[in-house]
Amino acid sequence: MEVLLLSIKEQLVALFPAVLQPLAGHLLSITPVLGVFAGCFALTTVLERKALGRIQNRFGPNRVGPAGLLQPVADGLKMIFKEDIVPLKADRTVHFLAPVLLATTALLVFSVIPFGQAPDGRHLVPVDLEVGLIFFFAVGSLAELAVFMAGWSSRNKYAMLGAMRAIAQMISYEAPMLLSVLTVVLISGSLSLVDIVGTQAGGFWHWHVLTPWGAAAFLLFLTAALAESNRSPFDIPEAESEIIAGHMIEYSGFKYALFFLAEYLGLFAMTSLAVTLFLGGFHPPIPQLAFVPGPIWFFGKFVVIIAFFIWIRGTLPRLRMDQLLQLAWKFMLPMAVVLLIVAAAWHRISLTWGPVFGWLFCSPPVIMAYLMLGRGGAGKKGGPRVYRYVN
Amino acid sequence: MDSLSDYLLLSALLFSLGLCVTLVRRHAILVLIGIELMLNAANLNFIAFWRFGPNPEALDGLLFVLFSLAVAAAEAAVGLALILAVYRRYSVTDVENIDELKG
Amino acid sequence: MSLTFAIIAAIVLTGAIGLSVLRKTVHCVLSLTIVFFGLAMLYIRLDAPFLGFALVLIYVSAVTILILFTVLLTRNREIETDVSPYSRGSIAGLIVGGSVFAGLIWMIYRAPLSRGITELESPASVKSLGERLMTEYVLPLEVIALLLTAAMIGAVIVAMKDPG
Amino acid sequence: MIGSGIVKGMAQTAKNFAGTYIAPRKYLVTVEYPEERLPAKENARNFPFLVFDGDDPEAGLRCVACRICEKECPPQCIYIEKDKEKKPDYVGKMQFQPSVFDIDISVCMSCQICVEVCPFDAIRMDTEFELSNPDRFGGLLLDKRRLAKSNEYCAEIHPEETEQTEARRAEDVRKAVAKKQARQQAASSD
Repeated sequence: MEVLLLSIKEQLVALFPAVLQPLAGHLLSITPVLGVFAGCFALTTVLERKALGRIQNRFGPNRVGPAGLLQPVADGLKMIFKEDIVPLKADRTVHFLAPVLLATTALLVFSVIPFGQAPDGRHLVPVDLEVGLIFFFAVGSLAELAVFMAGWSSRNKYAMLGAMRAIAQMISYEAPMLLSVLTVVLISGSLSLVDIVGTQAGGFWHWHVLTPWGAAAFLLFLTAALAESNRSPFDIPEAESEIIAGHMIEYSGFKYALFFLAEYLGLFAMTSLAVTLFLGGFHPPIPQLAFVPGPIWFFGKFVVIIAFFIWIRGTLPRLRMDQLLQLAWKFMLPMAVVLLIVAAAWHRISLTWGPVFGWLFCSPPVIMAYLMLGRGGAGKKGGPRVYRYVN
Repeated sequence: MDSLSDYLLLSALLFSLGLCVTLVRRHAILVLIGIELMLNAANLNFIAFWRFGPNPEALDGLLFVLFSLAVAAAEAAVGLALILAVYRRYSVTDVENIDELKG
Repeated sequence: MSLTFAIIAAIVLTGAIGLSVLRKTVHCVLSLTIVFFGLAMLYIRLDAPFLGFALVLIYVSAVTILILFTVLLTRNREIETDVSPYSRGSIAGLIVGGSVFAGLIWMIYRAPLSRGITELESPASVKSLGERLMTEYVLPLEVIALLLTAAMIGAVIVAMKDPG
Repeated sequence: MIGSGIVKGMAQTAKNFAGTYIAPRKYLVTVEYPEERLPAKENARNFPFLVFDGDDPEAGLRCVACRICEKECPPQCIYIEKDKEKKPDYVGKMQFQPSVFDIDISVCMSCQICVEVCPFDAIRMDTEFELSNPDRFGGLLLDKRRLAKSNEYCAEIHPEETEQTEARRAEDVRKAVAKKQARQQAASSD
């Protein structure tokens, strides 16, 4: 499949004059990514609503099309035909640029994710950057700027408050996320996602998630990814019952749809990164299954993590702002630092004595850190809230 | 390919613009931004000299920029904290109105 | 001068000029981010992609957001009204800036610059950068780490509401 | 320990999710409204309607145009005009019929006072609620023909109330017949 895709691309590129060939090559790499992830977005919205419905003992959308699968089409049509309202006092330029910047950055980050590998060693990746991981986070962090622009330009107190909450949350969770990713960088010794996937080839026992530090870093990364993409239980920035829709309050029509799209694409990007860093990317779990194309493995793992995210969203209630920041700074950040040290130790131990000793020496510190930090969080402030007048 | 003098020219322009911003604007935060601009002009110079210099395999220019980035981040944090403290005390961010040194 | 360089330089200068003439402080900060994007592109063009992305990561996501937070926390009534955003001695400032620029130009055109460029086999690799950082430059690294810690603690103490 | 509550909650939601597929009757409690609907409760009430006996809504209408309900109606949404001629009612007494009987249900406040005051059990509360109408004025002003609904329908939506009414009416008929017989006997004895 990878060979087929790559040769199709080469054939098509060869049709263009020599001057335009690099441009055509990039366009042909971009188009499938755009198409596939936009399709994923449409499908995820409806499947998420159906799954949430089932979790809450409801049916979920089942009216439009067979089993409600055409619901995103109806939603999209509704969004497009809605009136585009810009508040009178708003800063029109910035108000317009915010969703554009957000959607652009959400799409840009997919350009370093490898989706497959041909037998001759070429990878299915839009751009193979040596510093792919830094690129991912640099571009991903622009979302904060876009959120600020949206909140500030709307001239609305709720929008501003929502934007400030969102930025505080994103900055707080960026630190543990980067640190948990650094463990993988430490072990694989490269910032290129293609290289990182390469170190996990040859069976699931090579995946980073199946090490003491990897499992913990994977969970930390997933938590931070939830917070970065503003999903429940970390959806305070756009809490409907508190500040309506946060920074999106003054947006309607297609601009709102862009925010919505960017939110899901951000989630997909984080999921793709989690698959690439911890779950072996496009590599099959056992080498005998290598005849199944890489993109299928990639999207299989992708779907599993997305389903896990939907499950979380159906289960957990929204955190309070102070609980959220405490979780980030008091639990996740020290945990990530501990994991960094454990990963360094693992690298040393499993190189010299083998992975069995690695497990023996590296899992106790992780469990200890988890227990101690978990208890530290449940102190005076972090514990269950005492209501003075109710009891 | 562009030559070294192009980069130096751009960096000189950026540096003077940063200087102008620092000297001309009234808002304390913009003064700080001007300083950041000058720092970045210097960084651009470092990288340009590294790349066009005789020995690009030695990475000293890049390392200098790396350190300078860290210093700039620290400077921004402290500078903004100072602006905030001054604002809390005098509710002023206009550098022309911060003219009392009495504690 | 190639077309790409001209475009990037135009972006950088647009941002820089915007930041010096725009009235609202938030607009100034947003045009500062344009400058940083342009600079990051220049770094990538100069075969230092790691520094380019690090610049975006540090400046756009950390420093700019910090500045924006400060702008929002300090509402300046004097400046946001009709008073000119430029200080009283702005003519003198412009003269100083202009003369510095003239001096720099003079120096650039007098300096014996090498016009050629040494070809690199590959862009500066992060690995070699890290190795230099951990062997030869380990003392500066430690000092920078100390500086950052001191700056963080200092900033927190200075900006604390009740210094006690 | 941090995280144990999350695991417990996720087990619960997983049970719910799987349950909707394994035992849909127990877990999927939603009634899909336009296709399925719950039966209305006995005491549900919405807007009044006029009861008629037999098959013909014109002939069997119980209303005698006494206009008590029109006077008692708090928002005054009932409008009645008497007919010229009288017809015999269920006990054989000659009574007027309404020639016009209108209820503006956009004004009606569903207080049920008209039902309470009617001495002839001619008006009852309906449970019908799908009354949306493209015509804002005419569509919601119901006339005699649209208000008239059979006694069987009434028995269907308010079984208990109708049973009591029927018993009372049967008693009335019995008394009236007895009275008539007594009068006839008196007349014959005279």
